[in-house]
Amino acid sequence: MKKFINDPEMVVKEELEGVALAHPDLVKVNFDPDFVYRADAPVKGKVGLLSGGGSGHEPMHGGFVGYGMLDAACPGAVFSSPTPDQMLEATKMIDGGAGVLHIVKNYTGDIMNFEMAADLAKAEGINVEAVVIDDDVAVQDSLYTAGRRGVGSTVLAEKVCGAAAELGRSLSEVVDVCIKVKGWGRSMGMALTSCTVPHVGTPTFDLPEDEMEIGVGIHGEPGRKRMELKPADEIVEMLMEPIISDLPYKAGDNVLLFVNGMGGTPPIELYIAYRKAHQICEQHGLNVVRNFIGPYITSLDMAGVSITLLKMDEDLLTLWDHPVLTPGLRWGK
Amino acid sequence: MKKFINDPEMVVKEELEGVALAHPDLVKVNFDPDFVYRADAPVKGKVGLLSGGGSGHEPMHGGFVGYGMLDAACPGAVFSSPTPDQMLEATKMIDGGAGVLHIVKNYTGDIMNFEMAADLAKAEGINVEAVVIDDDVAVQDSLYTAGRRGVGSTVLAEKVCGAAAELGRSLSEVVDVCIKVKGWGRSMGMALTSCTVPHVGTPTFDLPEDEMEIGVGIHGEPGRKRMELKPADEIVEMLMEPIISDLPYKAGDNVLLFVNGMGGTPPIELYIAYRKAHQICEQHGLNVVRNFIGPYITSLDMAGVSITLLKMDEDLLTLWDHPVLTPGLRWGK
Amino acid sequence: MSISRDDVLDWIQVTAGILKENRDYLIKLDAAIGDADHGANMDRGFKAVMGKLPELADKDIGTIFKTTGMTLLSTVGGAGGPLYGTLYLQMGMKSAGKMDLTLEDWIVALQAAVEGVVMRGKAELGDKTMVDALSPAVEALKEASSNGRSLSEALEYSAKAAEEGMTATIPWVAKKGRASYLGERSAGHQDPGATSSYLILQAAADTWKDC
Amino acid sequence: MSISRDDVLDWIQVTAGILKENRDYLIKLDAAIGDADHGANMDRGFKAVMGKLPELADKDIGTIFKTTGMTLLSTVGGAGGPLYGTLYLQMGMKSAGKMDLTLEDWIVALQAAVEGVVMRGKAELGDKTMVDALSPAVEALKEASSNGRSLSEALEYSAKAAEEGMTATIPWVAKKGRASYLGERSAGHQDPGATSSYLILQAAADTWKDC
Ligand SMILES: Nc1ncnc2c1ncn2[C@@H]1O[C@H](COP(=O)(O)OP(=O)(O)O)[C@@H](O)[C@H]1O
Ligand SMILES: Nc1ncnc2c1ncn2[C@@H]1O[C@H](COP(=O)(O)OP(=O)(O)O)[C@@H](O)[C@H]1O
Ligand SMILES: [Mg+2]
Ligand SMILES: [Mg+2]
Ligand SMILES: [Mg+2]
Ligand SMILES: [Mg+2]
Repeated sequence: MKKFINDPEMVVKEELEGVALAHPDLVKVNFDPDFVYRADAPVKGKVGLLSGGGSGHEPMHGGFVGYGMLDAACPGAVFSSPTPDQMLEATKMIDGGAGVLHIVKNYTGDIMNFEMAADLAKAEGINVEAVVIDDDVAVQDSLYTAGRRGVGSTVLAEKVCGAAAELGRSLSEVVDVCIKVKGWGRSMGMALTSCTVPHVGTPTFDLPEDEMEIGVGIHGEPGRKRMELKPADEIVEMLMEPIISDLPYKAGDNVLLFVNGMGGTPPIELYIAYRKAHQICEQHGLNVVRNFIGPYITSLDMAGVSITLLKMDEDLLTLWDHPVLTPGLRWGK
Repeated sequence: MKKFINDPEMVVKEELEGVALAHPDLVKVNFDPDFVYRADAPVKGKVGLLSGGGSGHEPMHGGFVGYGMLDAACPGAVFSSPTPDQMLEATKMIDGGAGVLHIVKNYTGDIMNFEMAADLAKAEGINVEAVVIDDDVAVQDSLYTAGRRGVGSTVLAEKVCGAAAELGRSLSEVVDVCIKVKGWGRSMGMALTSCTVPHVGTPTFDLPEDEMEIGVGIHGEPGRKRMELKPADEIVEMLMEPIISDLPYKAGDNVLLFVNGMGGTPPIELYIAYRKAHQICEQHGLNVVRNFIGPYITSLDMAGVSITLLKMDEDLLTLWDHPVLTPGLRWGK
Repeated sequence: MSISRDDVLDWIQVTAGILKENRDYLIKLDAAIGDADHGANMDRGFKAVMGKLPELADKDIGTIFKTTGMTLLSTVGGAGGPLYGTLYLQMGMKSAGKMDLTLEDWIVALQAAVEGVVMRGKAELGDKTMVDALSPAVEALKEASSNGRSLSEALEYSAKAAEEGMTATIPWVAKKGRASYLGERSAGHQDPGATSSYLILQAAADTWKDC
Repeated sequence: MSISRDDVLDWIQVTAGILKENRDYLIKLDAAIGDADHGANMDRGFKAVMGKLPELADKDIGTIFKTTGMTLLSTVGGAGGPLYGTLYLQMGMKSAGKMDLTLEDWIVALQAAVEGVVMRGKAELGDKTMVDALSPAVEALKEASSNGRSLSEALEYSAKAAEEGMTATIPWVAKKGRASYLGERSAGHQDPGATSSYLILQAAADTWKDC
């Protein structure tokens, strides 16, 4: 395993220490239980936004804590859901009196831990709502499974809900925005290489030099199918086809096109992916009114990309364009 | 070779097409000769800023074209300096009457091509100045070599010179800012893995699973020495030691600490690197007043990091904090 | 013919050792159809529980189990955390104040614990989860008890049933948890959670064989 | 006993073929002490030059060389682009208007070309660059001429000298260009630019052997 780390068991703690040293103006880090929270938390009268999940997906979620986005994020061990005690303490820390929204990715572990945390927080008198993001169209037969995984749309939900909260909207209004993203976002990813989990030390899966994994999750879960490596344009077609055929919208609609790098894929390749994805949107009459290109939900060092489409109405555009000031995303401030 | 590309010969063109599709509000792309330029170029009365170099280092330089940073960037083939005709056309395109600064990285090829372009542009009556950035302390005995390579400080120079130009400073004043960065910036990098140049198809160098390359360049050039893989903290010490012992400043000075990812290294590892680098600054009495963490000068898919320290005075702080709006860097707008 | 407070502490200690030994094995199982963390999570959790043992030296079985559950809940994470947390918390509820457990007590405790896991995870038998090891173990205990078996015999039957339940998961297609995303591709692999459940129950049978 | 306009076009065409054949070899040499692009750059450049040949069919040698130089300048990039661009541009200056070249003409043209390369790159003999192949080639041409050798013999000597110059670079430590960053580690590797220079001059000797 070639990684820029010290002790595999210390990866998350040391990363958090790095975040604390790097961004004291934006965020603070609480240790035991671990969570990252806005330096000015709680913001009185504002709905608090909490997300969390396994580590290894940075900048999601800790990198998105700050003005206009999350109020706190709970990092679990690498690829493992965080625990209820983290979520409870973070929820208490960011409750400004207007309630707290938990943005949860649809994984059994995340859901169970967030549910337990929400129960505990409610018992302490905090108004908690949760929205579960489940946008990964790679998961088929979702009636017979744990449902679709939550992937790319999560970051978009955090951005627009963060803006909505900043604009003073109520908890139920922020929930509505989140549900809109949940309904209008669709994603699919692929891997050229496996990631290597630090405490494991070897790649999670073996992918021969001439093969790729289509429909992979963000934890190195095997995907829909493994196949021969193809040129970028064909891969993008294979990702876009299931997204577009599942879209609850139609030609003429405005969309945000998000091309995400999995951690080991450099920007030059992301723009080659973006090029084709944009062309396919145009062919389907979808207007790309905003885009978002970069490694925003990584899967450690995995090489690969994922694509997310989100329908945008006037309100989502306003919320997307609202200023944001976090370690991992910044504009307008 | 596992890359998200189509034809290896088309990598640069297709990346540029992706940039053109993604950011029409910010930049335009000229093909044959290839360059990326500000959508509103030339900005009348403003000093024009041009940089360029081989492709494969994205977002540098094309991703830094826009308000508050570069006016144009010339991408060469992967890892090959662009050519004088590109630079000449780009220089003409961005000359707003106040002259043009060429920010050049110190490589024989880049220098010769930029020199020829400057001669041609001057012959056409454009006031051109050039500053050569040479901040890589990995290169020793620089009197007996082509001199130090230009690496991390280049991005910092582009940011602050861009702000200076935006604030209406004259060509010679912008040159002064650039020379200050050249004098006050120091960098050093390392690789955990080699990059693979698309048209080559195999890794540029073989690095066994238990070894790393210290002092590597951004083109997969071999470094100062190859050695056994070490824990992150020790690696950071090995990068910081030559930087700090070469620094033209002293305890009590303010610095910007830039931890750069080489393309294949994910954010979680960059923050582990940042943590130690920040601690070492503190041990030396250097105040980290700004930081910059991310894959800003990549070397294709190489896994590794580089560290840059830049002394900051009041003026550089003002220029660093000035708004910037480019595909690869954005704040305040 | 009963399980003492010290036996319970022994069991937890033995479990911690066995999960540590099987850390990489569980990781490998989870890598095949999940995300390669189950072994690391369980090991981390039980390591944390071991750190709590000194303060449990003179406590009742209910407290021991509840502390174990709370600790797992806040250190394991993933799906395993809430599920195993619930398992031990429920055991703790049913053995509150007790200083030893008869076979009947253990049946009541384990049954409630497994029902808690089912409530939390909503998995049914055959979904390819830890429930496929846990539920048969409870049934086997009950049957052994009604057949008049001794505690140690019953524990052996129960571990055996868990093992069979674990092995049975191999050909199945997962319907719950992360493995379910794989669809048909999850068939042919043994469920990691069912495996850790078997290991825990086998540890009980081994540790308590002279009870 | 002279090089015609068509011979010059032949040379350029043969050079393009040889650089294409040696693309991967030059890349390998450049990977060892540089950045693995010299072969790709030269191949791309000469491919572009090939595209210009139709419009050069009836032009004088000066125009052919100048067009070659300009095309290399705008397509090769890196250090090779300005250096080889300069080489051919200078050859073009010295053969402006000519429809054929005698040995003396060729000496004048190549000498000026190599001086141009030295001016641009400021490399000295022994710096481990293309100059180490080019300069000896000019000297060998001059010596052969003053010894009364024929054009084809002189070209052979010149190519031979370039080859020796190229081989001589192997043990040296680079003082110019990207390889110089390596310091002592550049020793033991043949310089890619000296190699492409040798290939170009050997192509001249081969193509013009019956001139
Ligand atoms: N809904 C569920 N009910 C019961 N057990 C489940 C459920 N979902 C998952 N499991 C069990 O959890 C195990 C995986 O645990 P673990 O790897 O710790 O969590 P995660 O899947 O979050 O990484 C599975 O092998 C399975 O036995
Ligand atoms: N200053 C110089 N003068 C003469 N030749 C040089 C000089 N610098 C480099 N070269 C030659 O250029 C070759 C490398 O060319 P190339 O790979 O195309 O450029 P780059 O180094 O920019 O990638 C070297 O092998 C060397 O022969
Ligand atoms: Mg997990
Ligand atoms: Mg080059
Ligand atoms: Mg798991
Ligand atoms: Mg080269």
